[in-house]
Amino acid sequence: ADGKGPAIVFDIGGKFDKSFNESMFNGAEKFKKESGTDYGQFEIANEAQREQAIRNFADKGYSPIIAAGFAQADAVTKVAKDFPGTKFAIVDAVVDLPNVESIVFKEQEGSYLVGMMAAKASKTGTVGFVGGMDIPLIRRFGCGYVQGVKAVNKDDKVSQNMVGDTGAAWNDPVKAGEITKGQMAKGADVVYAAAGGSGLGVLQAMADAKKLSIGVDANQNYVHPGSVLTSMVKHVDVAVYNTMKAGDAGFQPGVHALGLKEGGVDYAMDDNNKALVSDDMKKAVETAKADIISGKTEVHDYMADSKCPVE
Amino acid sequence: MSTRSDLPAWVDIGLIPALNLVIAFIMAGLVVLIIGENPIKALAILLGEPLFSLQGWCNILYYATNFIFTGLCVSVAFHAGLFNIGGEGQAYVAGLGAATPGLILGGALASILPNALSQPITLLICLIGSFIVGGLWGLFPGYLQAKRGSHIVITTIMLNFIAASLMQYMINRVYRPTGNQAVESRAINDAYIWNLREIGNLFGAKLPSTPLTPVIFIALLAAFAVWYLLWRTKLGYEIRTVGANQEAAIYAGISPPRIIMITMMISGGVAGLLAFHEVLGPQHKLLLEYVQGAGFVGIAVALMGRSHPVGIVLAALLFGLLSEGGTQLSFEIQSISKDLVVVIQGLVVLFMGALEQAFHPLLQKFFRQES
Amino acid sequence: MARVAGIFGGGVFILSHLTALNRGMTPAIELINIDKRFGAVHANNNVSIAIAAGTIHGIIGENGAGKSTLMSILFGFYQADKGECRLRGKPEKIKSSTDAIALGIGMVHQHFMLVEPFTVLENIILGAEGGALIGPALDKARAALKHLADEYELDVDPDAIVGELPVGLQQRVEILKALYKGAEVLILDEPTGVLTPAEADHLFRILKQLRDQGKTIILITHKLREIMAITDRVSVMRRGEVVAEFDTSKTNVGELAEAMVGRRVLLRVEKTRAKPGNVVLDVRHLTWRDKKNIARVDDVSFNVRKGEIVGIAGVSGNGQSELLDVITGIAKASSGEVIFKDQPVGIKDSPAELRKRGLAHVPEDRHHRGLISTFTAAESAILGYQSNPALGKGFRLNRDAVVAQSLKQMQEFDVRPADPHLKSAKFSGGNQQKIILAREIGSNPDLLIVGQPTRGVDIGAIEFIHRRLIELRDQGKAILLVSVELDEIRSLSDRILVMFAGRVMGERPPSADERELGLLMAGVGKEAA
Amino acid sequence: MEFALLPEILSSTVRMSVPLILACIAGLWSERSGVVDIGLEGKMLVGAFSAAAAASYFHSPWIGLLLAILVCIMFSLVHGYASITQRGNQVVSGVAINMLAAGLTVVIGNSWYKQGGRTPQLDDASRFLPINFPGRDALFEMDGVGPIAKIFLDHSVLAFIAFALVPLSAWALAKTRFGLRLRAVGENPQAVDTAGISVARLRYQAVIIAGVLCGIAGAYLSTALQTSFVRDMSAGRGFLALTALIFANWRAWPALGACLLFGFLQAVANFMQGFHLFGVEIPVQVFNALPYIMTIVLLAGFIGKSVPPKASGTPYSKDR
Ligand SMILES: Nc1ncnc2c1ncn2[C@@H]1O[C@H](COP(=O)(O)OP(=O)(O)OP(=O)(O)O)[C@@H](O)[C@H]1O
Ligand SMILES: Nc1ncnc2c1ncn2[C@@H]1O[C@H](COP(=O)(O)OP(=O)(O)OP(=O)(O)O)[C@@H](O)[C@H]1O
Ligand SMILES: [Mg+2]
Ligand SMILES: [Mg+2]
Repeated sequence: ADGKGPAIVFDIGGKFDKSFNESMFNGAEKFKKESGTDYGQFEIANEAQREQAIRNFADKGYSPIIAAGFAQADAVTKVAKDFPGTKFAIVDAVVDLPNVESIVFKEQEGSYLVGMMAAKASKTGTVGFVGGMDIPLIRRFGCGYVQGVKAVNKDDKVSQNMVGDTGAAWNDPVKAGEITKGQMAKGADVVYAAAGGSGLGVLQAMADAKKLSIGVDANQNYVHPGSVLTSMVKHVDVAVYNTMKAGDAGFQPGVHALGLKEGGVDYAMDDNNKALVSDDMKKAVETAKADIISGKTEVHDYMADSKCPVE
Repeated sequence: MSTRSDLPAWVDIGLIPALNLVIAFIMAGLVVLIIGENPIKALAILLGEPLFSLQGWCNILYYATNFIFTGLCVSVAFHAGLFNIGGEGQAYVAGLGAATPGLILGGALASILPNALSQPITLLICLIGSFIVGGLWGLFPGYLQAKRGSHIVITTIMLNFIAASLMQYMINRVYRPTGNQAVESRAINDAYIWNLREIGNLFGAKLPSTPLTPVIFIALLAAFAVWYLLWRTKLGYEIRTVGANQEAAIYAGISPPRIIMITMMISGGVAGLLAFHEVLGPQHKLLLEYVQGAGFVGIAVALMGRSHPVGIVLAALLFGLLSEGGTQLSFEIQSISKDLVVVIQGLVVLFMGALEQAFHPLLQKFFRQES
Repeated sequence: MARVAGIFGGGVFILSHLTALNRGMTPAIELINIDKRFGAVHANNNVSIAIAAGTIHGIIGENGAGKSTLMSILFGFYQADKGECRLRGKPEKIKSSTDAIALGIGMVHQHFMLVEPFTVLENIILGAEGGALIGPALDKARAALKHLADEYELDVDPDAIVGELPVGLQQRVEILKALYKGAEVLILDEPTGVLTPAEADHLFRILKQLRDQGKTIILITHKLREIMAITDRVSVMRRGEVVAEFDTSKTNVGELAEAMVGRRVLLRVEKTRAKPGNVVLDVRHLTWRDKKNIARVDDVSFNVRKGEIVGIAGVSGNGQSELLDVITGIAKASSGEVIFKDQPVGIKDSPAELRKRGLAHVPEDRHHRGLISTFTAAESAILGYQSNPALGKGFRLNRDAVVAQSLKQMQEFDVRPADPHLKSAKFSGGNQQKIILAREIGSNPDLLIVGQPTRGVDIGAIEFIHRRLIELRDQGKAILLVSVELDEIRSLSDRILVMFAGRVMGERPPSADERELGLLMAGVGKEAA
Repeated sequence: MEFALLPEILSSTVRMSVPLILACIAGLWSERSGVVDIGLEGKMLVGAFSAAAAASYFHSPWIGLLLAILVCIMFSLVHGYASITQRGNQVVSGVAINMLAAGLTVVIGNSWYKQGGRTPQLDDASRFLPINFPGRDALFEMDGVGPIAKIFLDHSVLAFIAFALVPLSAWALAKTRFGLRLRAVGENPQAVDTAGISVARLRYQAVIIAGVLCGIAGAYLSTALQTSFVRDMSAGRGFLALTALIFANWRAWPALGACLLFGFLQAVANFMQGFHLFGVEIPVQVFNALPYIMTIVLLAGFIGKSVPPKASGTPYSKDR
């Protein structure tokens, strides 16, 4: 690598999805601001573009190259093999190569916490979950969430839906909004959106109905203050920042799994949702968080066996 | 489509496309200006970046491979008087024909034959598979047009959507291994088309990394085959006759329904070769949306290339250049996205296709005076 | 006079009074030095014509003479490049059909201008709705229709869907449309082309009645008999010009025909007596029904032998085209059979198959069937014979062989220019026809079927074509000739069949009396057959 | 099907149908005049973008709507110029408009807002909310009547406009002078011309109407159904509307039926994931593909028949 600096390839949904991609973008921007170094960036428009984008950066001499999202795993594998001298990082997937850093998150842990909050906040005993694309990763969110709900109240019901089967599912707020209305019709009064850009449709629908929603990835509490109960933040921004800052020199290949303990995931509290979260709720969540960190409570990972112990 | 014959050939196939292209560029330049960027700089990147590097050229040829297939698809149908806007769907569904033999047969053959033999055989079967499946997806609207009188423009639009649903289902539920994050088949390792770099590695040459594969030669061969078919065979004569005048065709003992179905089969089949290229080449697996709108670009390519294989190859190179340049542009200028190329493509279709007659009166006047 | 009418306010009474008064004296319409080009075609070349009020004025001329164009200019549908229109002496700018309609001009077009899915009433009010809503206009039109029906025998169901009406009634709707809009001048473009004789007679009665009511009628037709029967005066057009004008009472058919074609009409073809041999084509009880299940070819039987020309005469549209389609395999017979060279022509036998068996076909419609205007002459010259092994082995089409064959044919038939690479459209009509004949005769057929061989072809080419047909006959080939030109039929044929309304009315020798053939063509004299 | 969901599915059906109805009626006007319009999708897309952009800038959904209509009329005029004045191929022109729309909305959106083609989120004052009529809440709370009233009444003004347009269009086509002429020009433009009516003028009027309706459809997507524009927001609805038009045999009332049916299928697809019929799971793709499959079956003449206006797709010219 001839030192062109780091680069990042965003996935479908785009860097302003107010969610996963945007969070990564924020991390990169923070790096840029602090270091004064610019970085390469590209937004994927369709499924088939990924490899080309990553390859392009590798060719131009960028390193490390950060790929946003599991969907880029294959592309990273291929390009990383062709460019053994270049460093790569991938978020949300594991690529087992000596020049690749795999950053994964224990989303089930964060989702567990917001599931507890949903159950506590729900008056109807039914809460909802709207996933983006139907993939194991999103099911991991859903499974952690359900576990959290059931931990509070075994009899609570969780209504679960996915927006779609293709990349378009990350960017279809209209459909997500309709699905959310369907869940409300089934009684859900708190809905957790793990759907990238589509999630905005969920938050909007809940806000319009004067009910509660839960954001994802980035802190989305500000999107509809007073209606977003909390957000399951996934500190991809921190991960991106760290990787960029470490640069080629401090690059650490291998798998880095970030959970509550590592500060990789969390639930978000700020002025926007202060009024929505009761002390009791807060206390319960904090206790659970401590238990998970200490290992006392173990949250099942859907991706470990493609199963969820609770529905 | 129809071309008036009262202009010199070089005007019709050279000047008019060039003029239209210039207008399309000027309009696109306006768009760049509106969004506050320098159109000259944008143009320099759009054309300069790809044209002045070996890798740029390789990528142009990679895109052109796909566009040749879809451009030929549209133009073969044009010659029979059919407007096939279903190339997108035909190329998409053909992925089933490309991937399935590779996934199933490839391994089986590899276990009984040496790799040097099993790979080419599997690839050949995949090639035929993608042609046939694409062809069948084209044959269906052809049949509906020929035998039931359903307008092919409408049915091919519908079949594009049906193809999308079908492929979503198939890739998700049939081809995707359980537990796989990405919605795609497993990698097809037993039938893999090497790209230029990998081939170069064999000979110790260090070539730029590019998705370009030898399938470009198949595309050129297809262009030649289409030319040969249309102008050097009896079937081609019959296809053109049906396209020019169905009543005369019937008089001549040619069955338009039969020709329409054969033509649509060929048209869809050629589009299907795109699947062979993408699925077994650059993508290396069956995944969603690998056609990337090339089916629609094919319309622009066919219009620009005046439905002649030579024109189509040239137009495909041009659109390859635009695609590669567009990607580079979005890398270089953050506020310009790759979609600018879609705008240019749309403008080309508008000016080359719908407004193709706009310059005719003017040019006619000019060339009448001259002669 | 026109100014007087203007001063008096143009009241209906005064106007009709004046027109009645001036019948045959003051022109209702004058077209002066009208010039119109369509691209290279000079459709009207400095045409001047005057039409007296309250008369029926005929315009005749061959296809493409410019009759329809001239009338469309009067009706404002086209704009003349040069020239002037005067109505009742007053120059008028007729910029659109609206202007023409407002000036009291109505036109019944050669191809009806009807909206088929609409009802009669809707068609009638189109363009004369009188307000934003159509309800009142429909009511008004219904009343007016009743009135017109009573007055002129123009009955038609106001609520019928026009597309479902027979052509005779559709034409009536066209006339009603014009009258409803207050036409004082009524132009009819070949109104009888689509009518049965009875319907034509009815139409003429109506026209005479309209004339007697003071309306001016312009009648375009090819049929000299109609001109003689109903017009007061007649103009003859040829190649975009008015070449002659006559008072109908002071002329005759022969004079008109000569003026129309520009030469003595009856052609004499030198030929010896036919020596007929075996039957090549045997048609037995052939019937073909159209989509509406009407028998367009109705129980037709005849045969054609080697070495003879059998001519089928008849007014166009009496089933000749359909008959040819069935015999050549383009259409499938509903019943009956066709036996070609002792073998029945089956459902499976496509035109291509029949061609291989030795049946050649010069189609009636040169432009739509005979050749392909965008193809080169060489390509057009193999139409129908593209799978001939001589043109290339297997699936291949050998370009050089195609061009060579075409060149040979062109030279043999004196096609000018003899350039196989020239686009078919660039040849003149006569030369196009020669290309087709060369192709079909060149295939050395046992039976040649020829439809309208000389339509729109110049006199030199006509003679050439006729000679070739006789030559072919003398080589012992069978020829079936269809033509609407009775003279052509009479001079070429060895036997003449007359078709009327899908039936063969009878067979006559070529020496038969013209009157007798004319009667058969009009559907009279079945018994005599 | 869970019975409790029915009211919400029906309500969703209405919401999903609205853009289809608007685009479908747009297509109806255009195609009835003889101008084939496969650019409905693209126009809806630019409409959605313009509405969202203008609404967020001016903080008024009405200005958004107005701008959407204006921009769509501009695109209609491009289509009209190509297909009426230049007598170009109408299908090609439609394809071009769809490509232009897909590209332009993202290029411009990206550069203005730098949000990946997304426009800023609209606040409540800048978008069309369900109409708040007096006694609304009380009505919706009522037992029995409430849920049913909600299906029909809990919608924005644009939805009511869409539904009102159906009888209006049917009436205008059947009973007015303009409608009569328009229908005539789609069947036989020569007849219209010889009746002294300008064919081009009528057709331009028709495509402008189509533009207006596409503009409303687009505005509905981005300022009523959602609160921002996202790339490819029309998501094939223009083509679905076209399909509905064909399915309805180019008539207004059946078009309403077709749009409601297709809207219902979308609603069901959204609500009934993992829908089971006789123990077999029906994939959601079946619902997505169903409208197209049904229309192809209809087009093939296996059930009923669909016959377009006779002159549709052919440019009119006096010269032969
Ligand atoms: N709209 C047009 N565009 C181009 N050429 C035309 C047009 N209308 C007529 N012509 C040409 O002008 C000439 C005169 O045509 P016109 O229709 O006036 O003849 P006509 O005397 O009515 O013939 P017919 O007896 O066949 O009706 C022909 O050569 C015809 O091909
Ligand atoms: N559209 C055209 N483009 C170019 N050349 C043409 C075109 N139409 C006719 N010509 C040429 O002009 C010449 C005259 O054509 P035209 O049809 O007027 O001949 P013509 O005198 O009517 O002959 P014929 O009696 O054989 O029909 C022909 O030699 C032909 O090659
Ligand atoms: Mg005429
Ligand atoms: Mg001529």
